[in-house]
Amino acid sequence: MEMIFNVVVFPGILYVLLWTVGLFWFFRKFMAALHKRVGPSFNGPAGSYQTLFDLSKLLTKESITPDGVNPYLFSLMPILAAIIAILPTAVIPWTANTTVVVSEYSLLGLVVLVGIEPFLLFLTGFGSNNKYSFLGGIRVLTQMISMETSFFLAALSPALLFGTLSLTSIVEQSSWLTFLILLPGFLLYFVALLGLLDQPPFNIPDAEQEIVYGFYTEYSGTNYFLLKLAEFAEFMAVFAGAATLFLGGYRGVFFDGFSFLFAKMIIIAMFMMTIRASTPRITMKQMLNFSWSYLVPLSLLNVAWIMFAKIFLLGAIS
Amino acid sequence: MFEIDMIFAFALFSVGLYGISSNRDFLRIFFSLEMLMNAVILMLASSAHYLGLSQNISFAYMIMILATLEAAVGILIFAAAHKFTKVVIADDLGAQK
Amino acid sequence: MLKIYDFFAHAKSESLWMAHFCTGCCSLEMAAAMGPRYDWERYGYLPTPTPRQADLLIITGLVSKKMLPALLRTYAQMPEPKYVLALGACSFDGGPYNDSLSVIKNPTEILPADIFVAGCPPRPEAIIAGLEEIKKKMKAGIPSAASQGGLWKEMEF
Amino acid sequence: MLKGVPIETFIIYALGITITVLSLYAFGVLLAPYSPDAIKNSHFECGLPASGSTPKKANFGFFMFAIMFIIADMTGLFFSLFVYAHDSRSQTIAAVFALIIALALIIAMKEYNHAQNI
Amino acid sequence: MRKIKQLLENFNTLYIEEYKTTWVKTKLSTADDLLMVAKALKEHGLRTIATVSPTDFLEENVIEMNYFFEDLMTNRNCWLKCDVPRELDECEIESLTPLFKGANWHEREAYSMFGVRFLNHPDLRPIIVSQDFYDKTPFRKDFDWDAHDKNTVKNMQKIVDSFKAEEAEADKGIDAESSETVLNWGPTHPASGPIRLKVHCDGEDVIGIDPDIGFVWRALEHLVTKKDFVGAIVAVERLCFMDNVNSMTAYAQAVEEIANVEITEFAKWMRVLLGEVSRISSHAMGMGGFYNALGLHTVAMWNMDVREFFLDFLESYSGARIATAAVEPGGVRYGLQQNMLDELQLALDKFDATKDSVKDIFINNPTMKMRASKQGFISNLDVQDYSLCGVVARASGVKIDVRIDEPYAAYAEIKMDYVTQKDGSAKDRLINLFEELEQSVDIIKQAKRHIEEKIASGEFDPTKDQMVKVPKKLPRGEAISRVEWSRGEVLMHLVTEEKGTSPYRLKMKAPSFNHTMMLDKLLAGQTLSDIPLVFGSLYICQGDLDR
Amino acid sequence: MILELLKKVYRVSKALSVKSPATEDVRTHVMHQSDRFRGEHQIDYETCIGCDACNKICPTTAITMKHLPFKKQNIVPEVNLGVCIFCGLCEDVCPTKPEKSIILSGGRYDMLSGGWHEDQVNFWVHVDVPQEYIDSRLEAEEAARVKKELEAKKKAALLAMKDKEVKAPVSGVPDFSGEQI
Amino acid sequence: MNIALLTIALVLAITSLSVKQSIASLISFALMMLVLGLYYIGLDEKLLGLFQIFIYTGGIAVLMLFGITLIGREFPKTTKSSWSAVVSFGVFVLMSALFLTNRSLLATNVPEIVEKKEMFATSFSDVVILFALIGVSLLYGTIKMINALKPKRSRDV
Ligand code: SF4
Ligand code: SF4
Ligand code: SF4
Repeated sequence: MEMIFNVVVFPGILYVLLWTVGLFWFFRKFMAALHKRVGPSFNGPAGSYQTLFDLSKLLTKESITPDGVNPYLFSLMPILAAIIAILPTAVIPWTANTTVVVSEYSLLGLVVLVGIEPFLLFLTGFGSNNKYSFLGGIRVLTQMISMETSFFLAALSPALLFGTLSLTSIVEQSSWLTFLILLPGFLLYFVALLGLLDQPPFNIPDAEQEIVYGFYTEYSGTNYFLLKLAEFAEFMAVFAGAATLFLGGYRGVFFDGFSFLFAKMIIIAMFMMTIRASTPRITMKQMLNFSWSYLVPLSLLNVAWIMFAKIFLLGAIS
Repeated sequence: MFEIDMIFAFALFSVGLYGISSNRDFLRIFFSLEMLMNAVILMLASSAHYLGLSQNISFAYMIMILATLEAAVGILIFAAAHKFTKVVIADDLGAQK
Repeated sequence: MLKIYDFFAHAKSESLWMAHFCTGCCSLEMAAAMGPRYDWERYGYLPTPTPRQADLLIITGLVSKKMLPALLRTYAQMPEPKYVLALGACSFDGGPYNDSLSVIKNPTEILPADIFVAGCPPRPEAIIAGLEEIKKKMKAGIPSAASQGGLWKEMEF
Repeated sequence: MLKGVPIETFIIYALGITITVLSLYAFGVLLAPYSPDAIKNSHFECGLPASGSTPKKANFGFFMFAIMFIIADMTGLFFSLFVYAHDSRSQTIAAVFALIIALALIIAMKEYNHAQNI
Repeated sequence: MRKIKQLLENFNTLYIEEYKTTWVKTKLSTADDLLMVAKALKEHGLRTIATVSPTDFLEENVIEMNYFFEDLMTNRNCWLKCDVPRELDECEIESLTPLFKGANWHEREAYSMFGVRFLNHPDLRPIIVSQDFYDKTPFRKDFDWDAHDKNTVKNMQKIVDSFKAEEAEADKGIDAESSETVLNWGPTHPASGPIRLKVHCDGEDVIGIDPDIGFVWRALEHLVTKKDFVGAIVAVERLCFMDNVNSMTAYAQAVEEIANVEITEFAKWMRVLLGEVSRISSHAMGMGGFYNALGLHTVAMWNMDVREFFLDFLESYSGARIATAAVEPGGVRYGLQQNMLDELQLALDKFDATKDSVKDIFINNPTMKMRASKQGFISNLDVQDYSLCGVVARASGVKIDVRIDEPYAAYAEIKMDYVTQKDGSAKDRLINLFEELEQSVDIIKQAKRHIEEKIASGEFDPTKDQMVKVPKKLPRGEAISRVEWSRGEVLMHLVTEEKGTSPYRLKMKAPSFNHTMMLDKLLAGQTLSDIPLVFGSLYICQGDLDR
Repeated sequence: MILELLKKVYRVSKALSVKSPATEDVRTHVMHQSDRFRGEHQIDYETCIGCDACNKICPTTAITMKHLPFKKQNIVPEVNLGVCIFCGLCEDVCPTKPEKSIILSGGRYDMLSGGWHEDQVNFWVHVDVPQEYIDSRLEAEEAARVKKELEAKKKAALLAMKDKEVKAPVSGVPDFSGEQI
Repeated sequence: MNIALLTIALVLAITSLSVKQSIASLISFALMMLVLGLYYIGLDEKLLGLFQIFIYTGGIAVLMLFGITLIGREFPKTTKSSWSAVVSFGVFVLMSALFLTNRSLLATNVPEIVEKKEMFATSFSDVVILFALIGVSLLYGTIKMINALKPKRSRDV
């Protein structure tokens, strides 16, 4: 019974759908405000039905399967991508006692599930018989191999500090001191997150101005809806991961609860949007250079820092 | 069941063996190699589980990581060969000199 | 069941995404309509990069002979249901280029538009009014004009 | 502390998600109109007649990064094993390990950029 | 100037005369000398060829070729003419492309419009015209386009077929086993607008680019000959709507020169004012376009916000936001009222309010610098060879600006200086764009002050002074007129017939044409990501590219 | 670099405090109003003198002249809004004073129609000349004609008186029915 | 359960070696690894299972994708030696027979299962330095090969 509730309502499908609608709306509204515009405003209160309409329209629009595509890859991958993007909700501790799968290795699970996603997107690009999609797919792959390592290493830093791979106990053990120790890790995580989620300045795979829409180019209707759903679900997984790993998850100031986690996620989203509004895209080569010359070595150094901090700072205290 | 595990491991091993001996293109040779490694890992894991040999798990980790490195080196060689000679078949490599 | 269907029909009419396709100088005013002062996103319009995700094709003015195949193909590659909005004198009767060598004099005869907005270029207000008119048409359940006829069905492109 | 909660929960959850997503997909496809034709089904090529050949191969100028990825990824896996290290000796080893790899990457990138500029 | 004259005297010419302040006008008696004259001119420093413009004279049965040589450094120009026979198979002339790289596309244009064949041209394919006009001569006076237009469907079929054939050709040229491919960048593309770049690329690397233009070819040069001298402004202003006032000014000046009319001082100042307002609206869009190409829409939005206020002024003045049609031969069309100047002041205030933050965030943007400061280098020599102008030329440190070199309207009385950068990279072009924006605002302030003062002192009557009558029928004559358009120099060459009520031939040399020619050179060897960047930084508008 | 970036981010986020200029619903309001705005034409059939100047200058073929059954100003312009580019040249050239008889300024801005090419019937500025006006004009013309005839007669009589010669009366009444309508 | 998972893995392994399309082959390979990982998780060796998934579906599959982008969508045709199937099947039979006959040599009493997570860190930590040296030398080799790996083009750029 609880399982059904979990699947259908709380961290499951309904919640993800609501989150997609809400975050999409929030993104548009916030972006519009940064553009000195208003954003959707005439459908429902402050235009909040707008994205609901958008997504339901996408759901029920014709989905074209072009000739010459690999039919299995083309139609299966969006579904698979959506499923796999939703799965990380299982391992994240939403509140003190709402975690679907309480596991000792939930951090690894999160990273694995987030890391498989670009692989599927590459296959969507490879499957569509289209030059832009093909190039977009290859860009996804290249970006993923550059960004995922630093994402993984940065995500490991709290685990190394607390000596556990379980998200729940990471949340429980976090404090202000550890937040300070983990601050460089958080910054690295944030940058890697931008790369992993194809956000500016790393929105290279779906660069509209270069390769039309990357791997999304051929997708329409229901398939596109699923890809969008996957994208936003991945946002959620990664944001929630950031909030859980570094910012203390559901733990709040006076009392604990889901609202704190949510607020933290929204704050990260706002940061992301502001960067989006102020930074142009960089090129593939610059991204690779940045990632491998700075980001990965820095996250390795960060690991060393965590180790030493664990030995000298925390060891001294306890 | 330990026996079943072991037999499956042997089966995987022989599939890998078949792959190595019958295929001539790089990619499937890599696949087969990985299968060979996996057969060993499977043996180690099941022996650790059923026979209580817990240090076998650590050997499994090492094998895994070695397998990865081996794949990296292999792909590197493959890429270099491909660039120079445009071949994808292992046997042709010697013939193309 | 009917309610659900109505909801989706309503959703379709309320969220018109347009294919990013510029054929003539009317697109300047279309850009202004996207801009901060007019901000058509308030009404739910959004440009999309590929026709595959679009519901609406905007013929932004002039269609030259060389552009016509691209226009028709872009229209044909959009998923159902799809609508067409024509802007500017050019897209109706050639406008200022009526006696020029190289433009299609009456693109709406080839690809009938659901709504035509006059002007050269039409004001952003007028563009938005035209889009609202298309919404009304969709809500009334009127099928799109281009699916009813037009020369484009007989042409090869 | 936590006892390992069975993998079965996860599998059931995954199955549930799969079923719901599939039903969503089925719902969407059933409600959507469907009218393919030759032009609609030819692939998108910026509005021009589709040419036949999508490249079958990709030129990957980035092999080095694949190797780097593997090495860095393995490093990460080692660290996830070091999570359970409690004595300061192995922790120090981990730190030194991280430093070596970081240094190697930095030098590698230097060399790479140098080679690119030639 | 004297030297050029001396030099030309060595050749067989019909006449040599001075024209305006900076031009030497001459006509060769035979076309055979052309190559030698051009060589001599080039040695003499006139490295740039602005355009090649044939004029078709039916009665004399010749096609007169006009070459406009320029020396960007010392500002001496030469207008060279020669005749070629009109018969299609004899209509050939020596190509100047081996000497002047910038003549390449201009000669191709002349070939496709008039059927003039250029000998030794490296790549003489039709350009601009749609495929149904291949091997035809649409701009000749005796071209029967009614007959051509009758079978539209057949013509369309031709176009489609040729597109398909082109794709097949492109596929054939490429090794199927390699990863090379030909990408279409445009026309249905979020960043391109109506242009197509055939990008031959290998994965991410660009091997070569072949721009395919003509998607908004409206045959404007042909169109004006069907309208009368006043009605032609609607065609001329549609050269590109981003900045329409200045192109009308160029045309109006040419007509006034032939009609021998001097316009009022007030109209001159109004032309300056309107021209700069329209330049600002164009530059604001150009900056937005540059950043749009980098995937950042904020700048476009913020600039659009400011631009609306300037458009408000244009609307109050002329009654339309964009298609102002405000400049007519003989002056400007409308009188001025005080509330319009107030609106202009509002716009200027708005600009000053946002200027700092735009400069801080987007001009000094580290990410942008990282990308753009190493891309799209145009050297000083390139500018001369390819006849680049405007922002692109000035960003490479070449000091050209028609407003200063050959002042028209009231620019002689305005204090201004060249705005230049040093390196000529994409970043420099952006910075130059922004600084020119500031310069335009400065000019507007000067002009506004001047006009207000003169109105106050009663020298200008803003309700009556705006127009001088220009006769409906003009005498036979020809004139060239240059203005500094928002994208660079526009050169209009107007020919009229005796008692003509409409232009006989109007050649418009627009800057984007030359800038697009550069694309292959700038982008070969770069990556796909640089295409939108370089394209955006060259500030190309397809309107004046295709005409 | 990162610090610089953060500064930029901060400055961009200042835009959040700026009020958007899109304050009004453009479905019901016009954002900027100008007296000279060139919109839909208004044609004053009473003052138009039928000089055909607007038709001649129009750079497109937007204007066609409608024929009226009068003798003098027998044509009046009608505009095809689908083709018109609102350049305002017709207004400029119109010679009537003080009010031009074809006016664009301050016209409607949102002119829509169905996109079918055949729909352009709805897309004209028609000049509906009311029957009474036609009648009154015809009457006035008739009266003028009669008056003129009378005057002519008088003149003729006077002349006849002067020259003492008897002239034949002016030839018959002009037939209006032959005129195109 | 065990048998089912392992059978699936085996079938996938055979598929990956027998299909023609390279991408399908890779996918079945990755799926096989996934199934094996799940099997390890089922065996209560969770960390090993996650490692398996991580390394093989995350690392090696991506590495192989690079290879696939090189060789194209289909494997080149090769001649297959017929005897290898027989030989490998013989090996399988031999090994299983040897194992089944000698399994009494192995301890049959199942001891208490203890997962010693920290064992690797405490007892094998020195090995990682070795690994680091291998990795560094690999990187060095790669760098030396960069120039050789530069693609050749039809037109020199
Ligand atoms: S109607 Fe006017 S603004 Fe629109 S494309 Fe035609 S000329 Fe340009
Ligand atoms: S406004 Fe211009 S186009 Fe319209 S009717 Fe008048 S002259 Fe013709
Ligand atoms: S120009 Fe004026 S008076 Fe003459 S026909 Fe036109 S509207 Fe009538």
